[in-house]
Amino acid sequence: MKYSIFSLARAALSGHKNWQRTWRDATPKDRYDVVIIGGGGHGLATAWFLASEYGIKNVAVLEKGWIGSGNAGRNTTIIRSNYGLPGNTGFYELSMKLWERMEQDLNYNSMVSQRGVINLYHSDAQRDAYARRGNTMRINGIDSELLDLAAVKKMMPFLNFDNARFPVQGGLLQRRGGTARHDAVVWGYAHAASELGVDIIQNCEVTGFVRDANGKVTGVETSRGRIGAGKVGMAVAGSSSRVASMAGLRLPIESHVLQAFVSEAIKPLIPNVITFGAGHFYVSQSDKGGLVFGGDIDGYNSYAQRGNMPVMEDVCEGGMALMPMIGRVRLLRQWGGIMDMSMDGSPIIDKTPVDGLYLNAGWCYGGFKATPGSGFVFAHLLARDESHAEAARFRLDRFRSGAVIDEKGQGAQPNLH
Amino acid sequence: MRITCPFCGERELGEFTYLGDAKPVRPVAGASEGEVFDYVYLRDNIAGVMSENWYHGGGCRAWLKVTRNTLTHEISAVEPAAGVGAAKVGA
Amino acid sequence: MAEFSWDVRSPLDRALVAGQYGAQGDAGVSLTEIRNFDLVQVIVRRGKAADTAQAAKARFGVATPETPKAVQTTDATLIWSGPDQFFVLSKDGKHGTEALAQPFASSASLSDQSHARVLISISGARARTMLAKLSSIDLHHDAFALGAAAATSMDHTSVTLWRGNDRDGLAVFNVLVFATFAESLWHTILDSAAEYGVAISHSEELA
Amino acid sequence: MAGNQKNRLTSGGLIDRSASLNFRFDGKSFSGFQGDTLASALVASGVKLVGRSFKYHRPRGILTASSEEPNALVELRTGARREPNTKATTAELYEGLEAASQNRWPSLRHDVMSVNQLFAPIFVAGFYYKTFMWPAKFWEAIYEPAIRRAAGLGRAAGTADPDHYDKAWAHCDVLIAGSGPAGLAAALGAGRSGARVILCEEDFTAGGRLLSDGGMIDGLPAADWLSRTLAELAAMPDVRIMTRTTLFGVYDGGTYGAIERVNDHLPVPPEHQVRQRLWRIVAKRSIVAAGAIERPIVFAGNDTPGVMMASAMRTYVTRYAATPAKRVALFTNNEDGWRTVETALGAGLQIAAVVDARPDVSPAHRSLASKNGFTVLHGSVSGVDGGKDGVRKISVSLTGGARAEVEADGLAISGGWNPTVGLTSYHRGRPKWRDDIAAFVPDGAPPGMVAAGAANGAFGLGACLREGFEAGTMAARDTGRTGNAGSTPVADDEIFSLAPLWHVAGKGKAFVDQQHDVTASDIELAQREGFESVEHLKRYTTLGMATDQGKTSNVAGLAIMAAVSGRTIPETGTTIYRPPYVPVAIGAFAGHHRDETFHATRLTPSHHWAAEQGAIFVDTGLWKRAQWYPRAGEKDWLESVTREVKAVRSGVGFCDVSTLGKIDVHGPDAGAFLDRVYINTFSSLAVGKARYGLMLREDGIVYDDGTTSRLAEDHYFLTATTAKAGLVMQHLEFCRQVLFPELDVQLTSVSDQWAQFSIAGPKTRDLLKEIVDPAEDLSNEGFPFMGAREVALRGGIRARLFRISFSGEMAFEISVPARYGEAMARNLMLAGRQFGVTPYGTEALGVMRIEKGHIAGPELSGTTTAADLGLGKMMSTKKDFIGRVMAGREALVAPDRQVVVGIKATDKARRLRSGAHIIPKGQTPGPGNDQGYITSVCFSPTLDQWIGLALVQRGRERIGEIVHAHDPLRGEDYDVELCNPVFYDPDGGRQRG
Repeated sequence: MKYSIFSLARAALSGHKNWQRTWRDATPKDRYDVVIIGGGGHGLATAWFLASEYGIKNVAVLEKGWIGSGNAGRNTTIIRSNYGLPGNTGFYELSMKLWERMEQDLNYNSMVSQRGVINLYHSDAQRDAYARRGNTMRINGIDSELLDLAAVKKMMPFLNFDNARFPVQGGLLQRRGGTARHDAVVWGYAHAASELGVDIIQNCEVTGFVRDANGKVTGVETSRGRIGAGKVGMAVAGSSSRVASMAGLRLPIESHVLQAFVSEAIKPLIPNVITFGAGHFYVSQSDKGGLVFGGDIDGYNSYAQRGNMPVMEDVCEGGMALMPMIGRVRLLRQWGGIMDMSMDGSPIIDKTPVDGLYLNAGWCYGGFKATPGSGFVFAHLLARDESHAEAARFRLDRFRSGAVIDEKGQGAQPNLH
Repeated sequence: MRITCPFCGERELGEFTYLGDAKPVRPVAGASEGEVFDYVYLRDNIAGVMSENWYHGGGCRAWLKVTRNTLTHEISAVEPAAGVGAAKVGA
Repeated sequence: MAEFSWDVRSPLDRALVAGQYGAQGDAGVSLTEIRNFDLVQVIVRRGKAADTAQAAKARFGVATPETPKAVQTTDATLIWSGPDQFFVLSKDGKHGTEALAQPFASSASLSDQSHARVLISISGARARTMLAKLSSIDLHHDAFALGAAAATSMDHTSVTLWRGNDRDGLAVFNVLVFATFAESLWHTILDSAAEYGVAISHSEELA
Repeated sequence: MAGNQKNRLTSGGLIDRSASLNFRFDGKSFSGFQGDTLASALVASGVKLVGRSFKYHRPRGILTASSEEPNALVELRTGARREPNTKATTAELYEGLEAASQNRWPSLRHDVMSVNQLFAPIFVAGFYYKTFMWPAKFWEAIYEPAIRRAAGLGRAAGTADPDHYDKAWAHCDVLIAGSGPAGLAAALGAGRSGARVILCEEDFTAGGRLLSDGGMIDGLPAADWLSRTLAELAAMPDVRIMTRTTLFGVYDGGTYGAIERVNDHLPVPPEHQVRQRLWRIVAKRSIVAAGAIERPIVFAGNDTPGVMMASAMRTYVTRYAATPAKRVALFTNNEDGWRTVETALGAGLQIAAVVDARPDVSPAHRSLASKNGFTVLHGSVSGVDGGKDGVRKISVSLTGGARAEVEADGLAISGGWNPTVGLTSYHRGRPKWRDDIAAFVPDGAPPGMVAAGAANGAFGLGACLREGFEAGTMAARDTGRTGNAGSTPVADDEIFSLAPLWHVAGKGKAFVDQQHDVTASDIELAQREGFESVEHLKRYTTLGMATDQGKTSNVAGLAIMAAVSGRTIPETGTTIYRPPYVPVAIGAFAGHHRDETFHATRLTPSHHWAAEQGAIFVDTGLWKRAQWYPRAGEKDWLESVTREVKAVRSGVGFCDVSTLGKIDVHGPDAGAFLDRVYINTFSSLAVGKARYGLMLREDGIVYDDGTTSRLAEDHYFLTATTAKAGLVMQHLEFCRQVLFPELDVQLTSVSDQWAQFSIAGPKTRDLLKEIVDPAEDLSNEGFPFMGAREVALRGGIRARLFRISFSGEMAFEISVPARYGEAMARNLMLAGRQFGVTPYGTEALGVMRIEKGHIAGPELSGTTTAADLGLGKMMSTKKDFIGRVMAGREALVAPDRQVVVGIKATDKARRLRSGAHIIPKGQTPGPGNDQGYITSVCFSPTLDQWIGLALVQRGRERIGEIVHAHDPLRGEDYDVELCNPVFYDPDGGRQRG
């Protein structure tokens, strides 16, 4: 069913009785060419690209709960491609380009809003690090601007320029960065993939892998029975270690809790996405009016999906330090998600040592922006059995070889990335 | 979260810093690259009861081995690291 | 040849203004900076707990604190500061690093901290109420009795806190804070106490 | 007196009629009394229209009398204190209060955007996902800005919050949420047992529903029992009742969050006082006695101003002596709703009719109806006539199919009660369904927490008291408090007989979530489109996501969902409950950590002296460091810094370097310990000598560097960089306590004990001779390069002297106890006057280290190896140390790594900038030839040109090569020469001389 203002107007005449399901309610078949574990943004995007780009339509996406119930439905909706290291830079730009055509690709309005992402700097050293990163972006054909204090003041007169502990000196701006409506991204991919024949199977938890005599994965055991598969792709960030352990794998990943917050809805106050360079705080305002903000991870392994007060306070302190105008705006909701924190802060998209099992994991707290790119390159890997050029460095063996992609320079300590 | 430091008593989370899984043991001198790689990079990432290294940096500066459930955040035991309390060794 | 003067300046020399601060009327909180003290960090060496205890007993006439408490003697206070370690707080070099070097030579490592900390004594009818804004630990008279000590943080700053002898029937809390953080924490204390009225002074005498 | 309180009863209520308060709403003057909320004062003044809804801009009135209010939201206060989305139902009235309605233009009565109602057929749930996609560019340009402007309810002030906030900790045995009968009984039980008790009440008066519903307890009228109980509790020293305080969250380990509205009931907080205070309460046990929330029934027109929850109507009449209507109709499905009829009759109001959805009504109610001349209709309200000015007429579908109409100016609705399950569910506990009360009750509460009273589904007054008292007593017992709790307060239990009813079919919009304009048909549409999970339902329709957090709408929404999907309500389940229980000001979470006090500030021992010299300070972590010392007539920082560098290179200067991390490493195994944490060897270092050391992380990457001196056989003095000082201490303690527990070594941070100054320049020794005791031998033989020992200074104090150099000059670092730091700076000025001594800041320090090719922060980026930094040879092959094995990995020893080199522009006049990238000369920049970047730059007065350090692929093999510096961000492109990073005195003769 094609969505448009015309179909909407027609439906209105009949009291909206004729709308179909956004995605089909599929029952599992015995076997698929590709089974994707995880009905989040990445899994659904992978399925859609398999079907639309690589012609593989006999695909199932298995979701243990409801689609988008993991980090896809629980993030701060920021999209950007402002990375500084080879491996990341090109990949996130690939993703950004896919964001820019997403609505038209999917016939679903995921509200991709390129309102600009600015990283503020507060010291010469930070400016230099941003300059290095911004130049990397430009060398890779990505938009990036280094703003001085005057330009920042003009763009965001509401920041604390008068009595700040760490005065703003300028910022690195990516105008093409912005936000997208996270749930709509999930629903859009589900809608479009389902239209192409992909089976989206909710309430279907994978409980084990089916292996042949050679150890090759040939299917999965699920709460809805055994499902055969030519290949199995994992896109279960937050649960990667748990699922991988069913195949006997230990990963360079820890699960950590990241909190996010939303305020009551208010009239437009913050036009863009802002990250504070002298504290743990970033913010944007949703189209509905809520300030969506967050900060650092809580810093300890957790699957509990809830955070603690010190980090909540730390985030709000950062917010008040940066923009004391939000003091009387009220925090409405607080939640926590499970982050797949990798040992260098960058993702892993690779074959695993287990034949037939493919891994898409380790997104840390940056997975949302990668959704289309991740789906695209993971589909490529599953379809062609080789890494896409823009994901060639996201190898699982990079930790052993030392070819890590460590943007923050924090080494093998996931809670610092 | 609150952690009961064996020396200071129950204290709030903000006084502590987390390092990670306490199970991996640093390989002895002469260990292979593979063993050290395993120690530095691979994790069980347990969903359940896990033994962890925490530092009471905002208090007595003892490293602690905390047994904690990563699903519920429930803490069932806290012990000092091996090198704490060395003054009493042999006593 | 130039004449050098080696005047000692407390880190609070500029920030502390003696007198009244905040709300008018009777001060609910009294802040006194103690400016002249010797502070030695004693860390017991491996297997030397008994030797150290013996040395301390001989020197101070009391046992070393093995739990978070402050033990007062006639001319020194021994304050627990962590496992296997304690502070010796005294005056006039009596129990300074040099004086203690010999008694603890074989059993403990000493580091002079006399200049590394600022000592603030907090009392008054609203002292506990005010401290609840800074300290996450329970300072109720039962939970933090006379002589109780804690290695803890105030406003993200590490401190050593102990309860001295009551004054005028009210609890006295002593805070040792790192010298380079002292001015910052001082202002935070003043902000927290302002609504209760603050009496500010400094003293050369250990309480 | 402004305004006419035409709907105020002449007597009764908990208001102080002697304290009249004037206020303004939408510019119009009104009055009320002390003890009113804004809502009750508006009710008393006869105001029905209070706001406009989110999407359709429908006129809305006041639905509730508490924090669950979805409709009566206002902008409270003005200017920088403007607070959007403030619930009129909880805002206490004060003299001069100003409030304005929201989300309307040009006025509340005449709102242009109410035209949206015409598009309602299109503006169904999720309509925006299906449109606004073409042309692609129109989203950011046209559609989104329009949507953003239309959404969002109230306006934030947009300027800095002028008020202050703070935070505090509290500790107790038993924490109680709510001061209704259950909460007070709990406090009695726990308090009498001897427990330390904190009771939080969000209202400004304790009592909960007792204030509205009365009753008899222990033979006393509720009001009397309340004052007796409060007096008893007040006499207990360890029981603390905190009003205006909402318990909003529960966190791990028995930590609770509460917000105290300290001064929101005043126009501005008094001097030295905060607006609000955030409490972190640590409790061993907690009792949720937060009551229940009455729920609406969904029917067409249920959002018309004048439709009000039955219990709220009782509150306005009883507590505030304010009458929301003159002729009241009641729509109920339960016995409790009838109490509103009794209350209304008691206040002299007319009852238009009671519409009861149940098949039977008790004889007592029948006789009440006949005695007071109103009819009882069996059926449901199916429509409301009315609008901005409130309800006029009510349509009723009678059981059996007939219709009836009732004329009334107010409609009370009672759909039953939902226990307040929020606090008990924040740890992912899923409430369980109870058929007898048709409601969810707490289940899976966090450890140590129980619910009691209405919050636990016990709706009778007697049951609330019993459950509360029992919970309080048990909680006290659990914490070891066993005092005599006495006996439980006693009251009768009312009958609670309910026939579940959620939604009445009918024509017109029937609202489930009134604030977000989610209708029953939106829920049906979501179901049709496959959004069957409650979480999908919530997200697709935005049900329950408004500022009221769905307190009056969630359960009705999922009941309707259950009905259309053929599931039961428990099968449908609830969404995950998330804190905070009520929205909390962001400022309160920040407390005083804002502006200059956002983070602590660390000051060096010579800070105030430097400030007197006019130093410019730079933030380095928490430190303020002197960056340079401008002098009169200097036009910019560069001129000052250049002067400072020249002064050092030609004479002598000094710089406070106390920010370095300083650690005493004591013990017989101190040397062995350092051998394991540094890549080079320290056990072999002679007493009286210093050595530069490099530390790796376990992954083989450089962690930190610094010089470490051996002051005695068993005493080393280690320095760490300013940036890493704290982390290095933590790391070393980890090594000591966890990795190498067998070593006898002790660590003490002495960073704050020592004021440390770097003294550098060819005249350093001359200066030192002035200040050091003449008996000390400072000659090159007596104190050679890398010597370290204690010396006496003139005037009797002792110092530690280290002959180390970061500048490439003849240099020493000298440490004195920190309280002499300021005197030391003065004395250095005095001693060095004849040599033109110059204090210098971090900029000059940086220039000299770059001239000398020393690495610092920009090169210690957390991605560089020792070899990358040109220090590979320091790595001992004879011992194990942290990072040794991983440092040997293939990619870390690859020949094409980026390594540190020097750079200088081929055009000597060219300024360099850090962050420019290095591209081979003659090539077009692209990802394939991006070979590195400039890490550090400075203007070198010595070379009279800009120079820098860079990390460049195979850089050391390419010394002399001309490459291209590419800086598109700043529009700069120029040629630079790769060179030896040591620009200054490469042989080191000066520092050794």
